Order: sequence, then structure tokens, then C-alpha cells
Amino acid sequence: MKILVANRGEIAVRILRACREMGVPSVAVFSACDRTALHVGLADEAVSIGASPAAESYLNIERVIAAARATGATAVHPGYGFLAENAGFVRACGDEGLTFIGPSPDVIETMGGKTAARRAAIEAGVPVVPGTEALPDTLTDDALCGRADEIGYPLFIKAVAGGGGRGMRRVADRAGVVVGVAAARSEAGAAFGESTVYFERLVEGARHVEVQVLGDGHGVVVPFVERECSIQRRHQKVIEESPSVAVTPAIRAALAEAAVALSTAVSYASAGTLEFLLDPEGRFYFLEMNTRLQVEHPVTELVTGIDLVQWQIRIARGEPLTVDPARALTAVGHAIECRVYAEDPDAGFLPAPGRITVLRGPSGPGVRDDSGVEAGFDVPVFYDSMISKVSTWAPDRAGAIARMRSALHEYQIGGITTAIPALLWVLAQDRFRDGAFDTSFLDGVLAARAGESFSDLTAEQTDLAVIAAALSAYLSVPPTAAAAVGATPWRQAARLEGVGQ
Amino acid sequence: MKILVANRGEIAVRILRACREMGVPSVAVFSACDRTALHVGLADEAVSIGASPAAESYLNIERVIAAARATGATAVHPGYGFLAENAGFVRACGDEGLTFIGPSPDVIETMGGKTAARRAAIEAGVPVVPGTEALPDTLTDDALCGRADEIGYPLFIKAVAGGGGRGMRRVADRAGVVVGVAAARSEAGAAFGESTVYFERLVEGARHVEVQVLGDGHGVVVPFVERECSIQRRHQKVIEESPSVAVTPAIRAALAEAAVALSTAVSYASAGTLEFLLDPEGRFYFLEMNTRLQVEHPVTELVTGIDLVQWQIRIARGEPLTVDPARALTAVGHAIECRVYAEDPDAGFLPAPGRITVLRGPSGPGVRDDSGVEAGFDVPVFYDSMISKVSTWAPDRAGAIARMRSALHEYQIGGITTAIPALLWVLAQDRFRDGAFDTSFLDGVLAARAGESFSDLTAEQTDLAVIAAALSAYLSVPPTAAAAVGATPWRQAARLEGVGQ
Amino acid sequence: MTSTPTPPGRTLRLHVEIAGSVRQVTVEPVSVDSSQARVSWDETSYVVDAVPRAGGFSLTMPGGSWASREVTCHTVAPGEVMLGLDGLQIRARVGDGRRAQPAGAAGAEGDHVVAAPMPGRVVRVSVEPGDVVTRGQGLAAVEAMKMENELASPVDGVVSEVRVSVDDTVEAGAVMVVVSAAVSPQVDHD
Amino acid sequence: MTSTPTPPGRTLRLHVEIAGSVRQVTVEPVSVDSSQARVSWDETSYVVDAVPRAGGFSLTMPGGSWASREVTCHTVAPGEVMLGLDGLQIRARVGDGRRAQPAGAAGAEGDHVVAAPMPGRVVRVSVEPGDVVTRGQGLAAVEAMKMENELASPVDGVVSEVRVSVDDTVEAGAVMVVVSAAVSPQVDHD
Repeated sequence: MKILVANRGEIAVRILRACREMGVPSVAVFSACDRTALHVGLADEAVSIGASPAAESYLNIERVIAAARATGATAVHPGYGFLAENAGFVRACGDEGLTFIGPSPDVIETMGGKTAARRAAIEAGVPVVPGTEALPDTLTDDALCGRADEIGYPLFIKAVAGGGGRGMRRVADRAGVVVGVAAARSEAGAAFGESTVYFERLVEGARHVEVQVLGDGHGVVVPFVERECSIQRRHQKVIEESPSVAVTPAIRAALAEAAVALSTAVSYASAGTLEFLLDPEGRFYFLEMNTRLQVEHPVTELVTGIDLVQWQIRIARGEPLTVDPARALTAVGHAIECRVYAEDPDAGFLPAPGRITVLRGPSGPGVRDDSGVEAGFDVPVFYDSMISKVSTWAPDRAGAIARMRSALHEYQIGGITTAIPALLWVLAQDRFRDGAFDTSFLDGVLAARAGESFSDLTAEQTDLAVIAAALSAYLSVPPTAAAAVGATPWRQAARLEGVGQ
Repeated sequence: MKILVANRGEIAVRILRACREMGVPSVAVFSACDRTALHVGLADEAVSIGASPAAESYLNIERVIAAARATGATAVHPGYGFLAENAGFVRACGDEGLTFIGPSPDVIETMGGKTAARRAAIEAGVPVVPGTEALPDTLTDDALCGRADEIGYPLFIKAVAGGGGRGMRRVADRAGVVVGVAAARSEAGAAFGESTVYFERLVEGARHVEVQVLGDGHGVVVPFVERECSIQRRHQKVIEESPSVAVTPAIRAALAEAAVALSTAVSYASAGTLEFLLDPEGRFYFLEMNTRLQVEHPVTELVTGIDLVQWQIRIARGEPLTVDPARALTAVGHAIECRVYAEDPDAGFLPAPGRITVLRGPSGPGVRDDSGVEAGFDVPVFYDSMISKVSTWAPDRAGAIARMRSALHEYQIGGITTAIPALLWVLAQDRFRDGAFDTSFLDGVLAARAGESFSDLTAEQTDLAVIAAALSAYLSVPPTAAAAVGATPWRQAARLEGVGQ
Repeated sequence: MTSTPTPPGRTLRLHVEIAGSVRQVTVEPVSVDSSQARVSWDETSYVVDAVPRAGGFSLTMPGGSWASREVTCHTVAPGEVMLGLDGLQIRARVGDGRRAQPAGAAGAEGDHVVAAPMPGRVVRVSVEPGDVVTRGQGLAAVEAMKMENELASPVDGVVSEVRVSVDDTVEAGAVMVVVSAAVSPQVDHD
Repeated sequence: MTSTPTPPGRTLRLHVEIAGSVRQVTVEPVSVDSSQARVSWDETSYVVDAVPRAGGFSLTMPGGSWASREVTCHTVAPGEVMLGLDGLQIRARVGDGRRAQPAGAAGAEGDHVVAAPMPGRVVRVSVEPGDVVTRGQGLAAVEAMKMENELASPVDGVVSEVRVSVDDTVEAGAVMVVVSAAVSPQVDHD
């Protein structure tokens, strides 16, 4: 097997590492702005596949297939995002004789559409959030309101093809239905080229928990201990952990049973994740299935010791699924993941692309840094702003949080801003530390503190910042490590002045 | 508690991280050449303690104590090396009211001297290698030979105060005794200021295994699953792992029992390690005890999930030792550590200090990088040449080795040479992969290939090297990340020429 | 950086604004042969040992406080630096101490330019020249890193210029829309 | 680096020695507007895309082979670079292709300098001027990083100079001892 990784950033790096550990030759693909990206250097071979906009490179099926053909790759790992859940791409791989590392295109179609997946769940006896089927565009306003009344308020309008919170609207009462549907349809149409929406009851106080599964495609499915992903900003996950403080052994067993029932029903192959809402009474409802590797898979790897990417590759090779089910369902210790986005949290989380002047990722015991960037790299404007994921493990949740705070504290990155100050702020909140949160927690506390800087300084830190700012004006701070041996900064300032004259 | 870390490099970084995770304020000390060292930046406070030679800084008891006094530190963690096993330093800490994070000075004296430790082991019923007590300088040559005959050949002459292979001589027969003793005494005298030696039988085909313990100082001692440290170059450990392929459950239990007997006999407090020889028949012999944290402690942390440095701090605070003994004695998966020395393996492992121009440590699942350096740092000539330790974990030994090869492969360091090519070569040896080695393995295979480069290139790698060498002459390679956006290297070359004119 | 380098040993006066408060700061090298300087403002005075390192400084305080820190530092705009410290990010304004230049209090009168906050693609233009807009009203949107960022009018006023169209690629700081402020009863004098 | 930078587009001929074998290499940029160059020797020819990056290059080969590599690169002495590739370290000699300069075959006749291989402290000097020494005999020892490194005579000969004493601090490359070779029956001609 020779694997082409049809992705970029940290997930391409993650997959390329798995290839190298397994002795599997690897091929990276890259767009114009990713020529010097980390994943390019970690692959055995690398192929340029086009211009920077994703549509002209990472989303371009023909170019990815051509790169596989040119390098003699025999398999494709799609990572997440881009072409990972594109059944057309999976079929194109099949036509080319390439093994797609993931489930079949039919399963992707069955489980990928939100309403189709709900139907499959209902058939498999898995509880779903009360909701409607896809709502035809031809429904009258009155009919829409009638369907909404049946579900009850508050409810969510969701796009069938949705993701990342787009095409999604919260509706508090009947009066908001018609305008909400119009807005959601328009947003979904613009974002996904598909404007169909449906209604789903809003489960108040719910957490987002999800079950990782591995399937061999022949009816064997191994469920894993749950991940808790309720810390979200605008429906985007920010912090994930495993296990969930809200999941008892009985709930865990029931979640696993539901995940197996649904995955087995579709003869699921490879790694997949079933997302559930868990209400304050411990009832859970299936939401959707992600038919691919998940961003937050490291927390599962840290508490079970099972390498999910290596298993995806083994399953694709046709090896038997010999994961120990007891180990998969038992968390040893606690793991937590923070997504490091290139954003400015003090400017409303504005995306912050740019050149990284200095980078020192966290390290040490119990710390895993899945980074997709390095010093000198220009974080591009064209793709998702996540530049790395920091994961920590400790025997208990408090220890994992303490280790995460320490790791983020020592994470040094210059030239761009990141959401790290906001992550540190969340980790310090009592409600987070107590585990007393639901999916609305983060948006709520962010709204309550709007405008305040996340980089709240102690008196000592303020003094240090004043000193550093003044020195930066006095001295020319070199963008990279280049202080001459024995030179004092004041001499360097003098020398620079000489150059300027 | 406020902890001063009386060390430098990776072990200071390791301890400072533990302090920050535990919320304990920390103080770093640094010598002149370490002003910008990594450990200085990771501490809450940092104090200059003198000139670069260790005797004028890290080994200077008065200056270390003065730094603690000036910063209000209440405890001192010595790391390993420097003052870690200096009973005089421990007493000076006590006189100053500082908690020494380690055992009592009496225990250090009892277990620190090799012949005293042997005596304690014999009293505790722990087997030792057949050998003599310290040999008085007044013995005649005939008497020396007589004592050697009693032990049998081959034997080792060892310095009572020895370490790192100094003051140690292998003697094959009676003819080598007198000259060997003279040489060992002279070397030990020069290195340790103490020339006394003793004889010990050379156990043929022996492995070096060791047992980590934690003691509470009140008679409770928890033994850990063994570490295997037989991969040594000139008596210096290079690769360590846990568990040992040669240790059966019965041997593990017996080793643990011996370690507990000896540690309990001295009411051992804090972390310590008992070193044993294990012969091919599974018999083991106590060698010596290291009354401090060991370089290779990460492999134990990786297979048990127990943080040894945090426990040292808890024990020093007087907290009860609540480590689960079953977990401590059970390896989950397999861990391996490679020491990355700044050496040139192709020049007889010559030390290679110098400025690090670029550094990208390995990362990802199952990889832990304990580094003491970063890009821009000048690796000093004054101290040990170990710049980092890479540890990997996997469910089994083959997986841990594969992961280590991948991690070292991606470890990028420029400006200095390191022993990484030699490590990769060892990891690829069949005897290493089969676990079929003893302490003489590495020196033997190194001698057999003397003069050959460890960087044995494939045809493709040779071509790439030729290309890179030619391009480096054509273009000015910037020492750090600074390629201007949009500039091609050929334009840059042209611009440089313009500057030169 | 923001000011002309100064001869070794020469004292420099700067104003530094952090989190809304401005300090008049004096920087005075202890000697050109050491890496130490005295940095003072108000009643505060530190002797710091400052060694430049990758993207910033290593600071220690041999003069008593003993604090040690790595600070990263990059210029984001003339007179504006972004500092990184303990996982936090601090925007600081630094200027010549002789010219008073309190920041933040931009006048509410006259033309206000609405610039792209980061490089990206224009995905929406909601106004035309002559449109009357209110403070906070969306004028246009830029997409970067898969996120849409709505740009709002900083003032009540009238759109005087629209310089971009949908699908244009813009650099950070590119002027997109200009709004002429309605006459405001309150004017801040500099 | 080892040679004067060359105008864009100009072809450069170099000799490159790696692992004892010397190749006459030609480097020819494809154009100044691309980051590609043709690098050829003997029957071998590659088009490489070379982008400078921290301490080295990123190389890809758009011309068919598709191999991609990060190579670190630093000059250790004039005409000598140390390359890092796939965790390996490769010493290469690079020189102007017009001047033949086969390395390694230093003549066995004349004065041989024994230099400190790294910075360190002299811990032993075993010879005096006039001593007769044999090839491989220890002359002095330097300590660095807690390791003693014995320096051996490269030839049979007579010690003509001893330039260091015990406890001296030496830099890498500092001449410590000079040995005049005994007349040898075999002389390599360059």
C-alpha cells in the first residue's frame, strides 16, 4: 500500500506520521500557498495540485486523483473536511482502482445527510431528537408553522447539508418560524448549494457527547468510551475531553449499544463518530454521524492507547479488527484537547492569518501537540484557522486541566495571534472546572463578558508588558533567533543605527 | 512551597513543568552561558549564579543557597548530576531551613558510596555481585593479586566514588591486575578526588536492569516495573526501555522484593533507583542505588501513568504516598527512550557544542520530547552533551521502536551534529529489535564497524545530498526562517550579490 | 520598529499605552557593555536584563524582583506591537514621548474608512455610495479561513465611497468603504 | 557560503564531494521567476524546486521523481557544509568546479597541525618539542561536555611545536601541536 494524504495542516501531519511508523510510503499534496507547509516536508513525496483556493486544489477531485496516479499511490486517506465525506470522490477513487480509507460511498450517503441518518437511526431503534423530515420548499407558511408547533419550542431550524453552525437558526416561538426558515435556507444555499432545512427540538441544557467506532465493514463494530464536546463557540467545538463527567457507566453502556446498533445496521467500515445530545436527565438522542476521522480523535487515543489512524489503515488493508473491546470502552485517566485557532480573541475572534515568526509548542509528560505549522510559515487565509491541537493526559480530570493550562502557558507563538488567551480563560472558569456546562455554556459566558480582553494582566504582567513594549521601541527586535554572540542589545541598537546612516 | 531548581537543561525544564502544573512557584538558576537557556524562560523567576564552569555555578553550594535565600524559595529540587547526591549540599539546605527534595543526607551517604551500598544490600539479604570491600592503598601487589584470584576472572576494578565508567577497568587475568589498579586509581583520583577502588566479578552476558522506587521516609516503599538500560556506550546509557524483554513475572516480583527490602531498610524517602545486573540465567545482583531522579524516568512514567517528579514534590511536602502499587508494578504497553547527545557519531562521538540554527522536535501520538534547548541557543561546552530525550510509547515493543524511528527521522536540528544517526542505526539492528543484547552489545557492534559513517545513504538520499550541497553553494542559505514572500531563491541570490558589490 | 534606534547609553522617553492607560516611560541602558537597562515610569523603576531572542526578548530582573520572562514581540502596525507573555497577548501602542498621542479617541467627525481587518475575499457589499447608515450597520463582509466577517459602520453617517466588489481579494488594511460621519454634538479635541 | 553568489540565470559549475566521491555538478536556474533549477552531474539530471527555509531548504522534484525533502544545511568550515536529511548527517565539500581540489588526500610530508576538534579545556599535554611520535600516538587531550578527547598524531614524525598548556581554553580549530612528518616512501601527488 502507498497512501496519498488528500489533506493539509495538522491532520495531514498526523496521517503521514502513522504512515511512516507503519513503514507505508506516503504522498502529500499541496496548494500554492502550502509549498513550504509542514506536511509537505514530512511526506516521502509531495505533489503540487494547484492554486491556493481549496476549490482549485484540495477540493479538486481530478487533481487529487491525478496526483495519486502520477505517484503510483494505491490508497487515499482524506483526513477530515475537504473531500472526506464526498461520495463522488470516493467513487472516483474506486474507478481509479484506489483504496479509499474510509467507509463506502453508499454508507457516506446514508449517514452523511442529516435526515437520512435520522431515518436510519429510527430504523435501528436509536433515539433521535424529536424533529421533522426534510421540509419541501413548497410548504406554505402556515404549514411550516404547523410542523413547528408539532415539534414544540424552542426549536432548531437545521440545514440537511449543514455543518459548522451554518444554515442553523434557533427559534423561540411561532412568530420566528417563517423568517428563520427563510434565513436558514438562504445561508445554507450559499454555503452548501443545497437549501433544504428541517426542524429539530432544542434540547435544553443538553451536552454534546459522541461515540467513536471502528468497524471492519463485515458487521464487526467496536465502540469507544465517549468524548464530551460541549464547549463550543457558535457550534464550533473548542475544547473536547474524554471521558465525560456526565456519563455514568449505565449511560456509557447504552450509548455504546446505540452506536453499535446503528453502525452495524450499515455494516460500517473504518473510523466513524456518532454524535448525541445528552439531556440533564441522562437521556440521549442521536444527532448525526461523521463518516471519517474526527478532529478530536486524540483524546480517545490518549485514554485508550489505541491508535485510530493506524487502525483505519489496517482496516483498509483488509486486516482483521482485533481491538480489545474492553480497552476501547475503558478510559484510563482523563484527556482533554484544546483547538488552537489563529484568531484574535480580543477582536471578536477575527481570523488572524500571517507569518509565524517564532513557534515553540508545548511538550513534556502527558502533553501531545498535533501541530500543522512551524516557524517561518505563512498561515494562509484560504483554509480553516486551526493551526494545532494541544492534548493533555493525566490520571484525573483536574490533573489534565492543570497540565493543559501549563502547556498553553508555555506555548510560544509570535507573528500571529491565537485563541490561546481565551482557552486559558475558559479553563480557569469554575463552571468548566466543575464540569457543570452544556453546549450553550461558552456562547453564554462570552456574551456576558463581551469587549473585555482575555489577556487580563496581573500588576506584574502589566509592568513586564510596559517594559517589553518600551524595549521593542528602543531596540530592533530581530524577527528570528540571531543575536550575535557577546553582543549586548544596546550595542546592537548602535550598530543598526550605523547601518541606517 | 516555592521550589528552586538547582539544575539546568532538560531536567530543569522537566521539574519546572511539574511545578507549574501543581501551581507551585518556581525559581531557576543559571550560569553565564545559560542566560537564554530554555529552563530560564520556563521558570517564574531566575537567578544568575555565576560563571559558566560548573564549579563556579551549578556546583557552587553557597551560590545556590544564596539564590534560594534571595528569592524566598522554601525547597530545592536538585535534578540529577551536579549537587543531587552531595550530602554536604543536603545538609547546607537543612541548615538554611530549605526542604531538600530527595532523601536524607545519611541515606545518600549510606547508599551513595558503592561499597557501603553493597554492605547494606548484603545486610538486607539482597544478592550482590561477588566482590571485595574497598581495597586499602597499602596492599602489596601480591595481596592485590590474591584478592583478585578469590573473585575470579574476568573482573572489574571499580572506583568507590565512580560513575559514568571512569575509574573502571576490565581485567582479563592475573597479569592485568596491578597495572589495572594503578590506572583506575589514577583516573578515579583525577575525576573524583578519591582514588580508592575495589574488585567485582564481571558477570558475562549480563543486562543492566533497574527498579524505580518511591518511599515516604516512614517505611512505605512502592517499587515500579523495571527499566532495561543495557544499551550503553562506554558505560553511558544511550537507550532505555520498560519493561525489559528479559524479565519474567517471577523475576519482576523478585526484583521488586529486593528493591523494597533494601529501600525499607534505610527508610528511603523520595524517588530512587536500584541498579541490578541480570545474568542470562535470570539471576540478579544489586549494583548500586541512585538516590535521586534518574535520566530515564520518563519510560516508567509512560508505562505506568505515574508522574514521578510530582510525587517527589508531594512526598517532600509530607503528603501520604498513595500510589497504587499494582499500577506501579504493571507496564501498560511499552516505552523506549533515546538520549540525544550533541556529538558527532561519525567523528568517534566527539562532543559537538555550538549554536542551534533550527530545531523542530518530534511530536504526535505516543511521542514525548524532553528537550533542554531550542533554536538560537548555544549548546555550551561546559556541561553534559545531552540536549534532549525522546521517548515513545506504543502498545508493544515493536510499535514503540517503529514510533521512535519515525520520531528521530523527523527530529530536525541544524547548526550542530547529534548522535541521532547512530541511534537510528542501533534501532535498525536485528539484535536490538529481537531484544537479544547485553551491556556489551553496543560497544561490540560499534567496534566492529569503526570508521563507517552512521549516515549510510541510499542512492536517492545521496542524490538529494549532492543537490542540497550544490544549492547551498549557489544560494546563501539563511540561518533562520526568513525567506521573503514571493521571492525566488535565485532572485535572493541576485540580491545578495548586489549587497556584496 | 517604531522609533529610530538610539545611540548606546542615550536615554529615550516613550509613551506606552497598554489596556487603555498610557505611561511615560524612560529607557536608560546601564552601560553599553551590559545587557541591562533601567526602565522607569511614574513611581516605578526596574533594572532589567534584556537579551533579544527569537521573535522577542528574554527578560530577567537582577535588581531585586527576580522575575524572569520570555516575551514575544511583533509589530502589527506603525507604533503598535503585539506582545506575547505567559500565553497571553497584549496589544501595546508605543510612541515618541515628546509628541502626545493619546490613542483610542479618534474623532467622530469627518471621513471614516472601513478597512479589511485581515486579508480575504469580499463576499458581500451591502451599501452603495449615498446610502445613509447607522453606527454598527453592516457594510460589507470579508471571508477568511472559512469565516465570514461582517464589517460595521463605525459611525452614523453617509457612505461616500465603496472601493470593493464581491469576489475581490483584499489585503489587511485595504480600504473597503468610506463613511462620512453625521455631524456629532460631541467632539473630542486631541 | 562557499562561493560568490551568481547572477540569476547564470550557470555554476561546482565539485561536490560526499562520502569520498566527487561529482562535477552544474546548477542552472530554470528562470529567475521560478524557484526551480536544473542540477546535473554525470548522467544524472534533476529539475528541483528549492525553497529556502529555516536553516536549509525544502526540495521537491516536479520533474518526475516527486521526492520531497527538508534538508538542513550549515557551513562548518570554508567549503564544507553539514547537511541534515531524514535524521542523517552528511558532511559535504563544495568547491569551485574550475579548481580541482580533491579532498582527503592530504600529503604525508611536511608539517601536520593537530587542532582542537571542538572548543574546550586542555587537560593533558603528553609531548614536548623534539619528541619522536608515531601515527596514532596521543599528543594532548581536550575536555568538552565532561568528556576527555585524546588528540592523536596523524603521522609518524617529530613534534616541532606545542602551542598549548594544561588548563588553557581553546576554540575549535585552534592549533595545539605541530608534527613534522618523517620522510615517507609514498607521496600522493594532487
